[in-house]
Amino acid sequence: MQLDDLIAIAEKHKGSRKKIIVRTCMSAGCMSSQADVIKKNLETEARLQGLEADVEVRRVGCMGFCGQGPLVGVDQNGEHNLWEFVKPEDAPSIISALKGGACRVQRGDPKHPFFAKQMHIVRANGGIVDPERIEDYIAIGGYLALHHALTELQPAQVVEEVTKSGLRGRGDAGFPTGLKWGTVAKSPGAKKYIVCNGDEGDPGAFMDRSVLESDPHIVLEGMAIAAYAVGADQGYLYVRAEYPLAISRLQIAIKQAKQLGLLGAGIFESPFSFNVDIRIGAGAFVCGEETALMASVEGKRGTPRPRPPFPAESGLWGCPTLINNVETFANISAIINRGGDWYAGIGTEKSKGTKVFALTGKIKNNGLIEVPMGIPLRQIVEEMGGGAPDGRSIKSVQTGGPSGGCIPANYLDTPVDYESLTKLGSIMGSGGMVVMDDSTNMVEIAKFYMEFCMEESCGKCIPCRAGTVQMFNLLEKITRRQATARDLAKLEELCDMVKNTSLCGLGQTAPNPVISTLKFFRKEYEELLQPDPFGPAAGGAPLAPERVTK
Amino acid sequence: MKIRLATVWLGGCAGCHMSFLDLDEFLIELAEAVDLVYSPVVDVKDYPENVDLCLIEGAVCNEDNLEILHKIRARTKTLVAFGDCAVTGNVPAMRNQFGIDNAENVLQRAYIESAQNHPAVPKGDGIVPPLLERVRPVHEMVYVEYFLPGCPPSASRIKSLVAQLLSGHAPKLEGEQLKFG
Amino acid sequence: MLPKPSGENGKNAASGLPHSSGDKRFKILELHMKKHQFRQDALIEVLHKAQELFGYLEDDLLLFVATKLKLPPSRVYGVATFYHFFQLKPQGEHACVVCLGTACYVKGADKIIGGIQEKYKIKSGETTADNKLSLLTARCIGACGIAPAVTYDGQVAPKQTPEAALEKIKTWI
Amino acid sequence: MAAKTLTIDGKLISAEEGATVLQTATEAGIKIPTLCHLAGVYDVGACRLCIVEITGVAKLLPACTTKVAEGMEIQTNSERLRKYRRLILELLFAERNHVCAVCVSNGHCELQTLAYSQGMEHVRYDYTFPKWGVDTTHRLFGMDHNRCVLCTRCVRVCWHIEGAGTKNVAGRGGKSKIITDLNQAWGDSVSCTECGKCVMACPTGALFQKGSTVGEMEHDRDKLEFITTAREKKQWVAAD
Repeated sequence: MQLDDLIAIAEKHKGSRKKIIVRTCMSAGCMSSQADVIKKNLETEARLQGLEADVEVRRVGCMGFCGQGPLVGVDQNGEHNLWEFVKPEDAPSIISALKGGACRVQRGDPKHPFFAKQMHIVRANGGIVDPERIEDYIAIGGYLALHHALTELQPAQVVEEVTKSGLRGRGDAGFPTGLKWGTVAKSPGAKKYIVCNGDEGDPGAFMDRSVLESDPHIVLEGMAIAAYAVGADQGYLYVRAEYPLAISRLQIAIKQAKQLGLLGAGIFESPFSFNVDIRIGAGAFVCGEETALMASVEGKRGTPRPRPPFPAESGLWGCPTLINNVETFANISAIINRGGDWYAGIGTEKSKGTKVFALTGKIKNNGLIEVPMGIPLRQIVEEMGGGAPDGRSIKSVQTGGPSGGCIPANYLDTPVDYESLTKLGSIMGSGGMVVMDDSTNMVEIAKFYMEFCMEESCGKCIPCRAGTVQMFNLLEKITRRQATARDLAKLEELCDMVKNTSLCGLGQTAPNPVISTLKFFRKEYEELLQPDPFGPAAGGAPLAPERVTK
Repeated sequence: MKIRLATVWLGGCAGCHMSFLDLDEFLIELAEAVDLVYSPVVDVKDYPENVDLCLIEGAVCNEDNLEILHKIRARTKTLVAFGDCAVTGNVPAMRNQFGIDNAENVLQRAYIESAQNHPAVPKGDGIVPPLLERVRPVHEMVYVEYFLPGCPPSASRIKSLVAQLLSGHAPKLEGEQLKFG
Repeated sequence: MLPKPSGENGKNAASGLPHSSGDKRFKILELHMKKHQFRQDALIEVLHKAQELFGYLEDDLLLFVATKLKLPPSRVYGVATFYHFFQLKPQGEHACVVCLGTACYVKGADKIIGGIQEKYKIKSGETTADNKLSLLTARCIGACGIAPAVTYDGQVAPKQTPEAALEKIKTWI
Repeated sequence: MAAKTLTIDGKLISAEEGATVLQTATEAGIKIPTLCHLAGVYDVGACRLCIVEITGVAKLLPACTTKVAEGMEIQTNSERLRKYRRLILELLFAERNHVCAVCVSNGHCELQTLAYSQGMEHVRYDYTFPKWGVDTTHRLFGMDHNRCVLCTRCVRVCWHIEGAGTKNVAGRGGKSKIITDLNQAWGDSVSCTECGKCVMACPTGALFQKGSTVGEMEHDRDKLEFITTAREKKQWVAAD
């Protein structure tokens, strides 16, 4: 494979395109509503209506507007139509509308703020390319970035470009990606590894699933560029077992990339070799923590270990290892193609680029969005999301999953960037954004997250293992209206201890939902507290000295 | 005016009270400083009002225990959990494992499974007070000011704690003074 | 009572012979291990395959894997019980998995579970006495856009209600 | 080896490069509480009792796995650390059923000693009173899960000194449990060599020699360190 071959594939593929493209979303959400049947019916109908020569019914990944799914997009004469809530029996109507007729299906509005306010880098190809055909990806310029890196840039220049972009880890902590790459690149060692963290465990988050299902090659290309930059030749893509569709599409993508020589030995006829193996998680949230994930890749119990040493120095099998998450890798090809400076021009001073969010919960427009960093939260939930349904009002927005916090409605003008969210006691996290309306009981929400952390604690360190149990029990006591002010004090004391002493990020952040709801919704806790008839007596201990005779 | 002292015996083996009696000559000093207003060793039927200090031996096992404990808390300034059963639940709390939150299993175990003759759960008022679902240490039921663990706490440790309290200081158990089991 | 690892099956596995039961699935599992070059770090992959083939991971099966990958049985057991995806007990004929991710939770997934628990008298993680239905929960299946989601025998269904779930389960029983 | 100069609790100390904070403090006569640490096996930093404050580092770090660096300023016994340690111990006591009065290790128990050292005279968190069993199927030894603190010292000596791999942790979170082989009765284990190292390693009365009664079980830790040192330095290996 050389550049000419890549271009030839792209040209040939473009040349064979039909006039009208009917895109059927076949991501997990729409698939649950028979998107596969819809696609088959559309194909049959195109044939029956004699449009076979002009219409390509294409399987595509997530279009984002999951709450309105199943979705079908139509590209015809440079115009784009979107059909919502499509049923299998709607196929004849959609196909006949291609000939100018009316369509009985609900028409989506591509100019709706839900779409208009988005900016696509990571999801640039989602809903456009067929995730199971590498040619589709190549036709829109895929793997050119890898070629450019391999043939025209030194590894250090690749790191430099990523550093310049200001990209920060999209998984959790927001660590500068370029800095991490540079550390791995400089770490001595003949063998190095790349790990892509696709263990998207936050409840209420499905950004990575969507990227992997919709555009697997953008992740593989990002990983390959990273491998070149740091000097690795083996990669592992760790995906949750709960995402079977993502796994099967990745398997297809890896196979196709290998067949074309875009993965494997001597990529683009350079000395650079890179292989990727998939590792399937097995239901352990803690494996999103990088040292736990590495233990799991090694086939062990996914328990974290203290850092330092950091994976960049001593990771998989003791070798320097670069771990980034799916979304981080998905940004790389764009950065290489368009330059770090271009990327750094998007977003805020400290938070560059875009971020994908899963906007869910009590909100009119559910789905996946990609927005520039720094966009006010209000624009996301009110303009794009359309606010709370059923005439209710928004009470709080939860970001960062079980590690994050609940941002109250009066802070909706906060810009969405790493620092601002942290300042509010929440975190950017991987991108889950769950909207709660005024009917939500915040103590119950805190308890929900604490139960999650308790069940997902690996059990290695005591503060997290035993502390989450006690915090959950105290929250139970509070919600059952059996707790006193002394119990609440104990809860707060435990939050502080578990946060500061736990071994890994899971434990260190497990108290966050309690801390943040206590900060903004303390009244809801206090309303549940009971008087303390058996508390300390007035004038109690120690015995008052004036009563002492001796 | 003397300190009004009480001692009570909830679910425990009376070993802590035996240890208390081992205070020997300190008991005489103590008698000068306190009025013993309620105790298993004095004949007072009802727990009096306005008690200054109460040493509570034993865990909270049944409704009778809980009833008097609530009364004690309401009528006493300073409570001391006296001995491991009061502080941790100790041996009495081991019955919790026969059936967590299920006192029936305990009665089965005690009066049926372990019985050699005439297995039957005793019935009738006041014979077996209704058991609590779980045995609990005292401080899980009412607020407790001070703790003196030990099974039993030795006389010297009891003396140290009581002496500190009588001199108006918050007792502090350090080194040898602090011991479980 | 758990079987001893010194049992007949264990010995056969150790000697490199196929599993004594003659069950072809052991052969398939062994081929899968071979594909991974019997690498110890492939343990989780191998357990996935074993569960896919046998439905759950019984002791005999775990022991077979341990011997073939040359791992101490305690290691295999430790890994199999760490990850919630692995089942060590047989499941019912049908599985109803209610997603308990945040989005599903705020949209009433707890009420779906409550409805099923009440009707069939089983708690989450349990199977009905007639072995027809297992009720399970998942920690977010990533279908938040269509919350609340329930997976019926592997098929994800969107925007569920307690009534819809009971209706679906009725067709199984 | 290059020497590093640092201060621990204000005391100026010189340490070898590569040494841990715990080693360095111990050598300087500064006692840091530990539980999962055991001389002779690698450290896991799990119990969090040995956490220390290091100036300029936001997070508290475990002394057992943190390496010394030039100019480090370490606090091992601040009020905050003492409070956290006491809380951790309270959590441990509330987690399982630790009944000192009837325990074989009463008086020789590291957990008990730690509680005394941190002034824990009662546990403020509600006891959970879980139901755990006792395995007395082994000919020589017993395992009482009620007294287990999941420090994994037994697992580590079994894997890394004895090399048998008999013991491991199964399950996760609060449901974690030390198992033998495939979670079978210890007496049925074929991999157990009956070496007794796990019993020597146990900080509490969870692992004990059969026949010991209350307060009789004393664990001999020195032997473990003795064996590993001998192995590492190959002291008794014949030349040929």
